[in-house]
Amino acid sequence: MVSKVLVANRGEIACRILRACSEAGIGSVAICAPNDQGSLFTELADEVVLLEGTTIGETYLDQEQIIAAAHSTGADAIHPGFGFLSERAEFARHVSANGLIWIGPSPEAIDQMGDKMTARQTMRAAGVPVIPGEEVEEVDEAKTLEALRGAAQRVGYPLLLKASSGGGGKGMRAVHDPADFDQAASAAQREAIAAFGDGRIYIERLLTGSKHIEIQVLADRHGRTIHLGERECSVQRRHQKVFEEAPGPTMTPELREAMGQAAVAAAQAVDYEGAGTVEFLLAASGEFFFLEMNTRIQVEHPVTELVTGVDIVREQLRIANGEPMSCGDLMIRGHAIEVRLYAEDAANNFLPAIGPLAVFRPPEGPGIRLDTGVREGDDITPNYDPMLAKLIVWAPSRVEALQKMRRALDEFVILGTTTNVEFLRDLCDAQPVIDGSTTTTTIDTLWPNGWNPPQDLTLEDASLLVAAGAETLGLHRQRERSAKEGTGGPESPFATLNRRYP
Amino acid sequence: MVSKVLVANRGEIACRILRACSEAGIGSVAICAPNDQGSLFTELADEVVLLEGTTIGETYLDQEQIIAAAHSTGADAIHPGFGFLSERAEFARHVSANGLIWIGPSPEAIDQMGDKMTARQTMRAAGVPVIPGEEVEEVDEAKTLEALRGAAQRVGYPLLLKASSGGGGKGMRAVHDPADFDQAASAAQREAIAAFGDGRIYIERLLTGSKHIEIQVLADRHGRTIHLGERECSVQRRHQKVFEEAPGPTMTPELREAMGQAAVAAAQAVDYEGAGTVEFLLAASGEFFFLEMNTRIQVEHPVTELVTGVDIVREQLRIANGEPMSCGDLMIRGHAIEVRLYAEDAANNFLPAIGPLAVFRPPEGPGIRLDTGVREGDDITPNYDPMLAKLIVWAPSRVEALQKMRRALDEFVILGTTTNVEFLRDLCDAQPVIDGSTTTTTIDTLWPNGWNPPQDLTLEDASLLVAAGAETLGLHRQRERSAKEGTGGPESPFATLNRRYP
Amino acid sequence: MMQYTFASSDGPIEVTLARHGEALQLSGYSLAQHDRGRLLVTLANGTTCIAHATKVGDVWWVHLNGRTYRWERIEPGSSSAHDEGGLVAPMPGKVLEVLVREGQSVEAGTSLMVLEAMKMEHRIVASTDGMVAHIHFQAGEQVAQGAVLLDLEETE
Amino acid sequence: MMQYTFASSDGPIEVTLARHGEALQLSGYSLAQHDRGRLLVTLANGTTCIAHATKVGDVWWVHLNGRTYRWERIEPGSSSAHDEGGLVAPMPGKVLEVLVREGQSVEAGTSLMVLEAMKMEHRIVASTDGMVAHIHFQAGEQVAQGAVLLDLEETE
Repeated sequence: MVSKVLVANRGEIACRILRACSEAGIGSVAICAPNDQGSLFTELADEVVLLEGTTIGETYLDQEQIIAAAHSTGADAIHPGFGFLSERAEFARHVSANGLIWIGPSPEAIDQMGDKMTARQTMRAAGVPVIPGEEVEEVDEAKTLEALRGAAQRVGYPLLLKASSGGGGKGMRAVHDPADFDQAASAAQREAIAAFGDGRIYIERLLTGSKHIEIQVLADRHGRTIHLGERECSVQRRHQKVFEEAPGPTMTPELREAMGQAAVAAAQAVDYEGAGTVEFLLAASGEFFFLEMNTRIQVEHPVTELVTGVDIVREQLRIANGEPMSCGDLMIRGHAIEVRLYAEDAANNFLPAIGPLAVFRPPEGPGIRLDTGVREGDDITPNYDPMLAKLIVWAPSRVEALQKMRRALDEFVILGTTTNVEFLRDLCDAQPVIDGSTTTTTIDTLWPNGWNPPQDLTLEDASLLVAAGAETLGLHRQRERSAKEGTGGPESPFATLNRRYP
Repeated sequence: MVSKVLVANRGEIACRILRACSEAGIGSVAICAPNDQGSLFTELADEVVLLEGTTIGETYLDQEQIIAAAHSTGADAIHPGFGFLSERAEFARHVSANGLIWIGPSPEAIDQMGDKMTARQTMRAAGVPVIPGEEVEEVDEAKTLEALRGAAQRVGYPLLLKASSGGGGKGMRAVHDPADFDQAASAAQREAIAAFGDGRIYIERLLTGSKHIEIQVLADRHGRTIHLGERECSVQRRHQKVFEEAPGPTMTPELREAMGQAAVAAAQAVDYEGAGTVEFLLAASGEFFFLEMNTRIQVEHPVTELVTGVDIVREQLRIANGEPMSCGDLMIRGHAIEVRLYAEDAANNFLPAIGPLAVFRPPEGPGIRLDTGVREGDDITPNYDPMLAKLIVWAPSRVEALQKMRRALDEFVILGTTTNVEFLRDLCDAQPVIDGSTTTTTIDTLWPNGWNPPQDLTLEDASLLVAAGAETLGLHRQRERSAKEGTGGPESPFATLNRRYP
Repeated sequence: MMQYTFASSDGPIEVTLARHGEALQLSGYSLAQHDRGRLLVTLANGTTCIAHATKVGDVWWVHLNGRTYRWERIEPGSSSAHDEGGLVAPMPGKVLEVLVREGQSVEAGTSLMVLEAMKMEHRIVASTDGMVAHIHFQAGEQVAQGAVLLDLEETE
Repeated sequence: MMQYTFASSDGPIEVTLARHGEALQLSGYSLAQHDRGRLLVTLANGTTCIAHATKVGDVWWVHLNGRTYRWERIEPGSSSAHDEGGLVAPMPGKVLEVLVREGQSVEAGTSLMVLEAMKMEHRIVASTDGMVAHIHFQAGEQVAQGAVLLDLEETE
């Protein structure tokens, strides 16, 4: 019986889960690294446990500390969110062994899907088509590069190097020219070891011009495994999604049914439980290939929630509690688009950015949903992933959803930290986005030399006037003083108290 | 062809319409009384016209000024919102006579429905059941009271006095005892004259224990008149709705069909065009009676939008432009609840309140929509209606919607002006609200001696500690200074500039 | 030790805060500064919540666990801000009707005056049993917010 | 008349504001204070928009019509804040690999160094044709944000 959930995550997804617990009348516990004190998500939990340590490994990845926190607060379930420990089968085992409920699939399912090479083999066996490619099982480090070279030759160019434990674009490299292979393979291995502690790499043929289509699945313990339709997430930079939508703009009911059935078969092949996503590449030919299965809640789950009317996180809580899922037959209505707000410099190869969120004013109005982990006054540090928030819109039609997204992005004011908000806004005007013909290479094709903000000399001149005028009017002196006061300025006899929470 | 819309309204509904124009790529003009300068809605318009005058009659009700504003800005259509001039047939005529498009039904339809006595007669003729009662056509002022007394005797007690030009509970009085009749009739007449310039009163039998159910209709110029299902708005105080939901918690598909058909018939009887609402009383017996038709967008339209997926304001724009409406067949999904946030003292007979919105922090998270006309820092004055905003939630089920509303209201922080937010929160825990058995007398039955906030001595003591602690810490000195600076404090050489907009 | 007096319907309340290290304390509750003008309250049972507080005039507005409290601070040495027995206009408006006469005895709950404000009629009601000592406004007169409309002498 | 200098990629820009009644003006544009730290801009064609502005360090961040601009103010008398030709670390991180040696001539776009930050690898790329004059960090070293990683002498 789930009565108190510890959320082993941070940022926007922790906020999402903690609010769902609160609405379900379930107690909640947040865990918080010292450098995350005062973050938004800590305020949404009934209780907060301050972890010890400075690195991610010492805090959000420290299984012992997290399980101890669950015990000390009386939590009886753990929700891992995404990233961090969400796809570590050993952690799921550890949680269960400690008498706690793991909100997610079985450790066996995580293992079978989490290791991307095993997953490819499992899917082949279940009759789900996989991308042509080759797994490299070589364990001797010295011989790995050689084995990879051989596999590359058999798969052919262009190809994609992928970390077997990978995700989020980390440890992934596209190689178009055999001459670049060695450098790319080494970089991918290094990144994979740094990010996942596992340098195993496999090779897939690079299917250029394909769409990234994924199917959301849900499975409960009462024998029901369903799919909630697709999301199209083709628009990616650095192999990371930035623009996601549901339904897919070129999807047909027949193809949805076929891909949905393949996804359900994939989930059933590993006795899946809870929420998961089966990712496919949809080639221009209409063929689709299994890419991988994410055995957790996904960043882009809101677009599915908005078009299907299913609260996926709430269903996760129900399923973990042994209840049947509450949603009925699939009913897709309208169109939803999500963009990911990153602290990054889109004009400089999407380099992550840091700084204060001196001004952070999200857009408002009907049909707009903001899943944010930050708010005005926060500092963006290099300690964590640069994704700050997700802006999601729903409208009756795709055209109207794009219109709403344009307005929302125009009204989103973020000052003090460079973000990709203008890049996202320009995306909404790009022809492949307008006509729904996006593929995984759309961004590279649209901006082969990198994106730059469009020049508008009238606005640029006006912005200079604003800067000079704001200096004249002393706006900076006003803001500095009020910022100081907001955090317990010099007048307070308890100036250090704002560091005392939780 | 609608290319630029003047919104002849203010507050949250002006915000709603102006955003819809912006998304539709249509230009927009706001009009603004001098005491409304700097209001949120003025910032959402492409252009703002400052009206002259101080009273509502001299500004938002001044037809000449408004039409001149449309001409001077090149607006080609006028959206009246609700209240103000929205149900004045003469204004609709005036707009059309000036070559402008009126976003609403024909003046004839407004006339036929706007005069409640005529509407009852029209509906009777169209075969739509009306509440037993009597219209009083007496024009001689001296004889009116006598005529009303006679009608009251024939209708029987308890009865309801209603202004023929009424709306929003103004000019309405329930009379249970013949001894109170004269005083109630005089008050209703006075209020009706003050509010509508028309003191004509009619009498209806008071159907206690009934539900207020209304049907949203849409009609375009291509011969299509449809309904979007019902809203239940039984929970009322001072004859004004405070809590609205869709679908009705006790509605059946058969009854929805019957009431929907009656509403469509009512609309067709007056050749209706655009968005409108047909209000019914649903008696405990299952019989329903026509109450009145609102020939405009309604305050509570968002709950219908959330469960049907139709953007009603956007459809209004389409219909006015001569396009067919874009929505398909009725498809109701999940449950939506709206509460109206009033600046009023619920513990003191819902007396309107004024003051500064020193702190105004709305709740956040998925499934929450806030339609607000105000934001932190605004002053609530007695110049306008005390409705500040509408908080609307959607969830897959009614139980979940109520859970979400509870969390949302708990997190809504408003300091500096008394609001009904705690009253609304308590409503969510009231048994008739939980089990969906609300009627128009629910509030009176729940709190016969008026509502008072529940006492919690622990929290009350803690709040005293907070007040004393905040005084010690000097929080008020911090806020005062930053408030001063936010509006161009003494350091600014242009201290008066903040009055220069628009 | 810091001492404050707040007004309440049951008369003035004295609050004495103790400073304990960096926290402020009051009978088992503890308070610390959070951020953005908010305070962290620890209840006697150990649970914590975040309070919002702001001062408007003399009144502290406090939001805590979904409830809003208002505490008017009475500065040391000042007399109580309210005229006892005075019935004040809750907002600017116009007197529509006076329902009592001077010298009349009324019971708690009796309607004394009808005021029009924000386009609606409001009844001014006797808060206690008493005698109408003085009527300050007649029908048709405009009243400002806070204006004393009638004086009501409480019956012993 | 008020005069300010801002840095731009094309060199310093001088901005001279005129005060006209209550408004500030610059070549046909006009500016007035709005509220909440915002400004009302009137463009040369008469349309208006609301700008948000805030200063972080020496940099004014300005949001206008969906676009964000950054203008670094150069105080009178101060030298330019940037070391010309210095390639700086965009954030704290670790040097993974140095791809060039001192004295090497490189073309614009050449990868010079690989940096790991925020769990991802970033390439430091030559902004112009030039010669690597000095390398300040070696593989494995931690670098702070803004640290100059390499000096690149621009080729004439």
